[in-house]
Amino acid sequence: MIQDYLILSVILFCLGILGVISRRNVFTVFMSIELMLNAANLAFITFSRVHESMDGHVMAMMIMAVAAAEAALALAVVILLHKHKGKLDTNVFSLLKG
Amino acid sequence: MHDFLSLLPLVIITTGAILLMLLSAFESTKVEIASYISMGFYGVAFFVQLLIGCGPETTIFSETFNGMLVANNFSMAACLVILGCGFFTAISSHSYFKVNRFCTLEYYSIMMFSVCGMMLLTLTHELISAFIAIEIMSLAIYILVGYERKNVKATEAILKYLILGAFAGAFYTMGAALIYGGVGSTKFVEIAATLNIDKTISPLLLGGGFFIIVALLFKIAAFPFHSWVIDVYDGASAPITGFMATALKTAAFALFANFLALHTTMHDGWVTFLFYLAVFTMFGGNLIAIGQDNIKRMLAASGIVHSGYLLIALVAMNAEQFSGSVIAYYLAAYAIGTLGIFASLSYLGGEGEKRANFADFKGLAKVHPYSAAAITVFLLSMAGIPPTAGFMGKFYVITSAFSAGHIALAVLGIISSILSMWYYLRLIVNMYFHEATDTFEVQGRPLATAGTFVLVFFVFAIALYPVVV
Amino acid sequence: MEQTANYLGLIPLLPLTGALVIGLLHMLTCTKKPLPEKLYSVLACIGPLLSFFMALVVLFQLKNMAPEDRFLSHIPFTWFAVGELHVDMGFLADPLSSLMLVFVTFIGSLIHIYSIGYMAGEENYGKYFAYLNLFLGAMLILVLGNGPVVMFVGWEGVGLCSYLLISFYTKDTDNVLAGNKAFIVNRIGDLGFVLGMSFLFWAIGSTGFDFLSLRENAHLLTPGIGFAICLLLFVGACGKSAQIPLYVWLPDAMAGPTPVSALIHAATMVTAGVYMVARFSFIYSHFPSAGTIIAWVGILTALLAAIFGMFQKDIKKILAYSTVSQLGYMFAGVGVAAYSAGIFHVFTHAFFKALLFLGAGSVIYALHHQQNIWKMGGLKAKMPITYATMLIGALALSGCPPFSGFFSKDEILFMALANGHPGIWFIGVLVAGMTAYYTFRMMFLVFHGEARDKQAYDQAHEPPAVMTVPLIILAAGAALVGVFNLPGIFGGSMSVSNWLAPSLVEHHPHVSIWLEIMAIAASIAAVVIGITIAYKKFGHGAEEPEFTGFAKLGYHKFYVDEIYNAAIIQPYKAIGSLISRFFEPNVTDLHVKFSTWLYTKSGKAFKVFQVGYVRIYAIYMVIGLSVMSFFLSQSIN
Amino acid sequence: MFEYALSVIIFLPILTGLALLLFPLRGGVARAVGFIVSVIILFIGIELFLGFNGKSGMEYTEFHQWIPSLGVNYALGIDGISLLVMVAATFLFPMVFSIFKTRTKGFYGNLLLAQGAMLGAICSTDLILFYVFWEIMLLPIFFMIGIYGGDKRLSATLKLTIYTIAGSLLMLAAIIYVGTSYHEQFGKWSFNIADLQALSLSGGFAITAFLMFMVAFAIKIPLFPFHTWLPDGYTEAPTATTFILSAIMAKIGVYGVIRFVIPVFEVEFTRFAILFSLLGIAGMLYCGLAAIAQKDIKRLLAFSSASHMGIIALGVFCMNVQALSGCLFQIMAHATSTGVLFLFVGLMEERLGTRNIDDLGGIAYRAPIFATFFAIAMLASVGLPGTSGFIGEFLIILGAIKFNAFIGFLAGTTLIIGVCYMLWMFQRVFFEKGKERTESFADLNGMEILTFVPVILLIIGMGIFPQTFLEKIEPTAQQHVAQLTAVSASQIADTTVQNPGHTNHKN
Repeated sequence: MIQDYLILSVILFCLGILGVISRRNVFTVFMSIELMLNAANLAFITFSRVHESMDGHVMAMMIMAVAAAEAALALAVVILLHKHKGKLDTNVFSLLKG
Repeated sequence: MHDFLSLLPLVIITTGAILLMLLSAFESTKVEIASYISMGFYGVAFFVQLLIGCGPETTIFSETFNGMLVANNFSMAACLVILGCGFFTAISSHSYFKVNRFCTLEYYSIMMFSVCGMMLLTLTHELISAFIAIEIMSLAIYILVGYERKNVKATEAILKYLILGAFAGAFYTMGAALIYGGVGSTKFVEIAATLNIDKTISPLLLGGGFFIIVALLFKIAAFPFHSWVIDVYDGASAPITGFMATALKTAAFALFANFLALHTTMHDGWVTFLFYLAVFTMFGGNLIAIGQDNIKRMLAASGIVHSGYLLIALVAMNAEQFSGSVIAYYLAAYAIGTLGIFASLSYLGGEGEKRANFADFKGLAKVHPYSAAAITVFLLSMAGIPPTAGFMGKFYVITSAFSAGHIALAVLGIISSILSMWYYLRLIVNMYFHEATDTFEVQGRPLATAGTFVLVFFVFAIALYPVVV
Repeated sequence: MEQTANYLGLIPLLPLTGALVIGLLHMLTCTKKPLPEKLYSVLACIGPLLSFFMALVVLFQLKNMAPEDRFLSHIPFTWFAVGELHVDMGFLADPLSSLMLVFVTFIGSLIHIYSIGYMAGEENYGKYFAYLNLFLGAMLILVLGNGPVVMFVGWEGVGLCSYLLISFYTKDTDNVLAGNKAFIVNRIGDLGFVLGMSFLFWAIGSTGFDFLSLRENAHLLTPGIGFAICLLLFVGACGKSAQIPLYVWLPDAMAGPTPVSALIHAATMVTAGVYMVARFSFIYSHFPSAGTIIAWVGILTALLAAIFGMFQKDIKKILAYSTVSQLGYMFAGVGVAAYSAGIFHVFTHAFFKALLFLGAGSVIYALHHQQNIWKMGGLKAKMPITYATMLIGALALSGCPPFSGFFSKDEILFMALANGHPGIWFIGVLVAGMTAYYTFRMMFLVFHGEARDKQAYDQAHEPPAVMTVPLIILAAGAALVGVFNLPGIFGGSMSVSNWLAPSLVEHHPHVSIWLEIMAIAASIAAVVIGITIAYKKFGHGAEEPEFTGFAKLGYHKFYVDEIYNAAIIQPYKAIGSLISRFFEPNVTDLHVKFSTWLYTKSGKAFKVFQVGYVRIYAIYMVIGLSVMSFFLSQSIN
Repeated sequence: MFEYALSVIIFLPILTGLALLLFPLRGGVARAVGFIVSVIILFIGIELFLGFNGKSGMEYTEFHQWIPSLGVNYALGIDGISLLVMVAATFLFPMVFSIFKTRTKGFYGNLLLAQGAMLGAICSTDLILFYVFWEIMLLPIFFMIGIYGGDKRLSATLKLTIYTIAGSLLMLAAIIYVGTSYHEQFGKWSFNIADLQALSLSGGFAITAFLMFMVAFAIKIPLFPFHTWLPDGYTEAPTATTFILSAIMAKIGVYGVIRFVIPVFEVEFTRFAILFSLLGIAGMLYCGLAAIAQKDIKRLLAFSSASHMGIIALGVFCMNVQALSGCLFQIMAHATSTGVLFLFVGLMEERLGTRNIDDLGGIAYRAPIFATFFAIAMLASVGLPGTSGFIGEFLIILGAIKFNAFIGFLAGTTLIIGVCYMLWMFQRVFFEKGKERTESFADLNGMEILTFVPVILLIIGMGIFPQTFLEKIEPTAQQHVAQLTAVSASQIADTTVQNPGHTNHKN
């Protein structure tokens, strides 16, 4: 039972990683990162169930809040990118290299 | 009441940040005013921190904060370094925005927010609060990196930094989750307690620690996770680059050290990893730095190398009675050098940082002999030539490595600093041994020059009177 | 045992001071109006004359002492002392050195006087006398030095002076090259000397590194090391005294002014080698095998030089080779442990060879620097004094009785025979004949027959008195000094040998009177034959022949110089340029070049990884992560 | 007043140099200041030399704590080993200031910095302090070559600097190793050489550390095959810099070996002595041969200097008191001879604008005084008796013979090799027909004569009265050798080849 939750969270996490390294659209990348964070949340909640303490939930809350803040910033960046190039493909933005 | 005192600098900075944020609502206030105010706050906080000093290790408001925050010598030293970084970054920003006019008052406020994030990071002994602190710091710095909205490079920098930073953050949270699963708490003391009971690290704890260390390695730009640092430093504006290079690294290392020091088993468990990582980081950084023509990119790469040295210090540190003095001293020495160079860059770089490459600084010594001399001192300090602070830092790190028995690591460190000699000397050669092609016009009397010379003084001061160790 | 005589140090010091004063005067004034020659002449002659008189004083003081403790020493100060090594700047006058002292100062003074006339009107007049004084000082240090190291000071000092004086006419490159050759070849010898000294010190020198203490410890020498020391020191002697294979510098040394050739390259410096071997007789007498080697080298040198001498046309070259040949005799003498005979030959040779050179000098002076004997002739009438004196010199050189050369040379040959070296004796006699031949070949071609170069002949005249008087004095010496060492067979008492006995280690073999007579007869016969052949061929004037076959070979000195040049000098230079052109940049510097290349290349290579795509950076992270986690899993189980 | 004399001679030049660099001055003023300072240093140096009695180890010692936690101290002192190096570093600088007029203030400032740092390296008895000065010493050189050097100065100065720094960083590692092992063995931190003598090191790490030390010093000396920075560096550097490089900095390399390596690493030193002495010989031969082929007179002198350094280094590795004292004496003698030759070449270059031997000739006729002085310095450098050069070389050869007959023989060949290229050069530059370039060559003027006469007198005086110098250094040399012989007695077989006669004089 517990294991299933954990396995699910691990799967989610790996999906997130795959998304980050495979997708080039900025939105998708950020969504994959959110996916990873949520996997972490899931793990927290599961473990707090294991330990019969509420700490895990609190931490999940915290993480959600932070994630929200990050998302806000991310959206601003997305707008900025669109202003500059009109595209949201990450490979377009590779002036800085070498 | 001591608890509150040791928290006071953090409080001061936070109030300053909020105050500035409020001030920026008023049209009339000038940017200069804001910079002066922030300098004032940094200065006050700095001296408060210095005055309260630190007695024994104290857990701040153990009931209220549930033992999350612990203040000790190391945290104090780190806070001092961070505040100093804030102060001098404010100064160099002041001069920088004389020529590049895209600054608003929020800039300084945001910077101060990031500083409180960092100070919190040095104090915290608990994973989730550490995460919060990291995010306070990071979000602020994301904004600062991309502050020049018109500049596509800055935008690209923030994109890269944001994606990768968030990526690393996700790892961090996962790690925290696993450790929570393993221990049932995220407080360092609890973790230490469990480690005391069963001497081996349980798989959950291992994986969790692994993920957290990965995230921290990303923050300090250790070898496999270093790629972002060069592009981001390049894209960000000079003062911010200096700020990131110094303050952020200090905070990250503070947390790293605290995390590893929480128990000997924890430290020993990761020593082998850190050993190889240190070697790879040093040499990888050197090899990247060799090829660079842009000074900021070179400094970014050399920052990687210095992270390598700091990793040596982490490997060599003694988790039993952890003082962190070596790390703190090295961070301070490195910070002084780097801040100095970026301060000079901020007023020599010209509009839109048109002077960014080695070649652009040919013959600087003929036009601005004193600035050139200052830059030379900073470079020599980073290269570790006596009698500069950099040399002392390197000396302490290598000595600690030797006495911890990591002789191979120490020798490799020496070799890497031989390699690093070339790209530091390269700028000196450009400044001194060529005729001036550029006029290096500088508007007015930038405040940063004063800052630069104060830093020069510090380079020699903390070298000749090594109070920290 | 030895007494102190605190004026010994002054003897070399006087000429040295003269050199310093003259040198400074000349150095400061030569670019402006030069000072009057009178001043220089006076200053130059004071030092040598004074030291000559002091030398006489020394001689008589020694004479008044008991023979076995005839040692005067003067130690002004400790030169240097490190560990067991203790070297005094000390001077020692014993019979041997006093004898050298007397004739060196005597001939030195004469040649100074002669030079006043010979060098008149030359530019760098002052420089010449500064060098000459310097030389005399160095030579006296060499003679008086109370230990090997002090001796070495003079040894190198005279080498320096000969370099300076050979290349005196510096405007002509050949002279300078001759000077360099002399210095470098001498340095090769000096290497031998230094090594010999060092071995000697480590062997027996630690209780005192001066001749007297060494002499007491000489019996401690082990055969191997002692033999090595003997040979190494002899290498030094070869360099200084122009023996095979290092004789090549002496003929070239004739590039210097003729009085210099007379003083340095005939009378004094070149005999320093013989003197040194005699000085170390207390070692050499322990190792007769080394002595035999020396004797053979000497006699072969004598033969070779005599062969060369027979075919030269330059009057000074002829004399130079005769000098080499006579030096060969001397080494044969000291080699067969007849040290006193060798030294006595040094003594007589100094007189007649200096005389011959000075005579040749005045001939050259008269003919305006004409040195080719095939352009001379019939000068007998023009310059009778020169002729007469040179004739005496020639007779002495070719060793015909009763002139001095006869007794000394004959003593050597006889001792060779007596000590059981018939081969050396035979070659010696042969060389005696050849010597007589080439000497008189020269005499006849220069003074007899009719003039070959008319208008030079017309201008020729007897040189001024300042030059002829020394000639006459030397002639008297050359004729008479033989009587100092008359062997018993001529009613003499070997007084020089007896005089030298305290400072030498030698034993006089007793052999039958007939053997001695036979030896004398043989050498006289050789001389007579030699002179008659010369008279037959050149007595009535002869034309310059075309050298062919062996003569050509002899005239070109068996091409030894060319061989040395091809075998040593050119390779040396080649190696030098090879190193600096090829090795230095391409081989020794390779480690630097390679590392810099690798460094820059790897820098370039690493830029590639910074692709600039954020996705790729994320992939780096993941790769690093997975590698680390792999190792992590390894480390767990 | 003399208890702080060493600090004075170290920091007076450093501070003055910094002041010169910081404040805007004209070159002439800077030169005057530099001259005055260097003369003051000279007089203090003379006082120190005369006041030194050489019997009781370190003299003029100073001691202040610097980094207590690691036992790093500000410890200065002079003994017989450092005395003559100190003397060389104090005596020779005024010449540089009085001769070369055509430089900017930065040059003179750097010169003073270099002098102070060198004196610091010479006087410090604490390894870390020594290392600090050792590195500082390089910076003024780096700037002087880079700013005021010849055409190929960039590559030259970078090669020199990075090469040297690489070596000295390795030495830093070795130093720290020594310090930590002292901490392990005695439980307290110290980098003071007096304490470190008690250290007994062994094993692979000890050998590695020893080699690291040796590499650092070998690069500085320079010892074959680490000399490749030297020809370019010496040639491209401005003459004053070349002078201090060859006259003093190279010597500090040798001095470092004697002062810091021998006491700490007796065993390794004894084991490797034969190897390093062979390297010294190889360098002597190699550079001596290379010198004959040089067209540039300065480059020729550079090679000759390297060749002599080979012999001087050999003196250290022979491990007997004669060779060691000879080496210490030769340090001073070589500074006065070859170093001064560099100055003369500098004068020639200033007057004629060329260093190419083919363009020169017949200078002796134009400038007899110059020629005479040059000749005296040259003869000293080829080791003619009666000049300073002979004593040192003779003692070294003597010692080398005892150490190993074959090496002694090879060392002796320096007598020949040195003379070959020197005479070759002297002939072409001073004799033969004058070239039109040299027609206008002006002889030394009064000031220059005044400058050089003392050093010429010193050359001859050191040749005739060497005992005044030797008696001060000999006791310390004795102590050092005593340490080594204790070791080498145990393993005489693989280090020294006894010559048979040597055993005799014992009985």
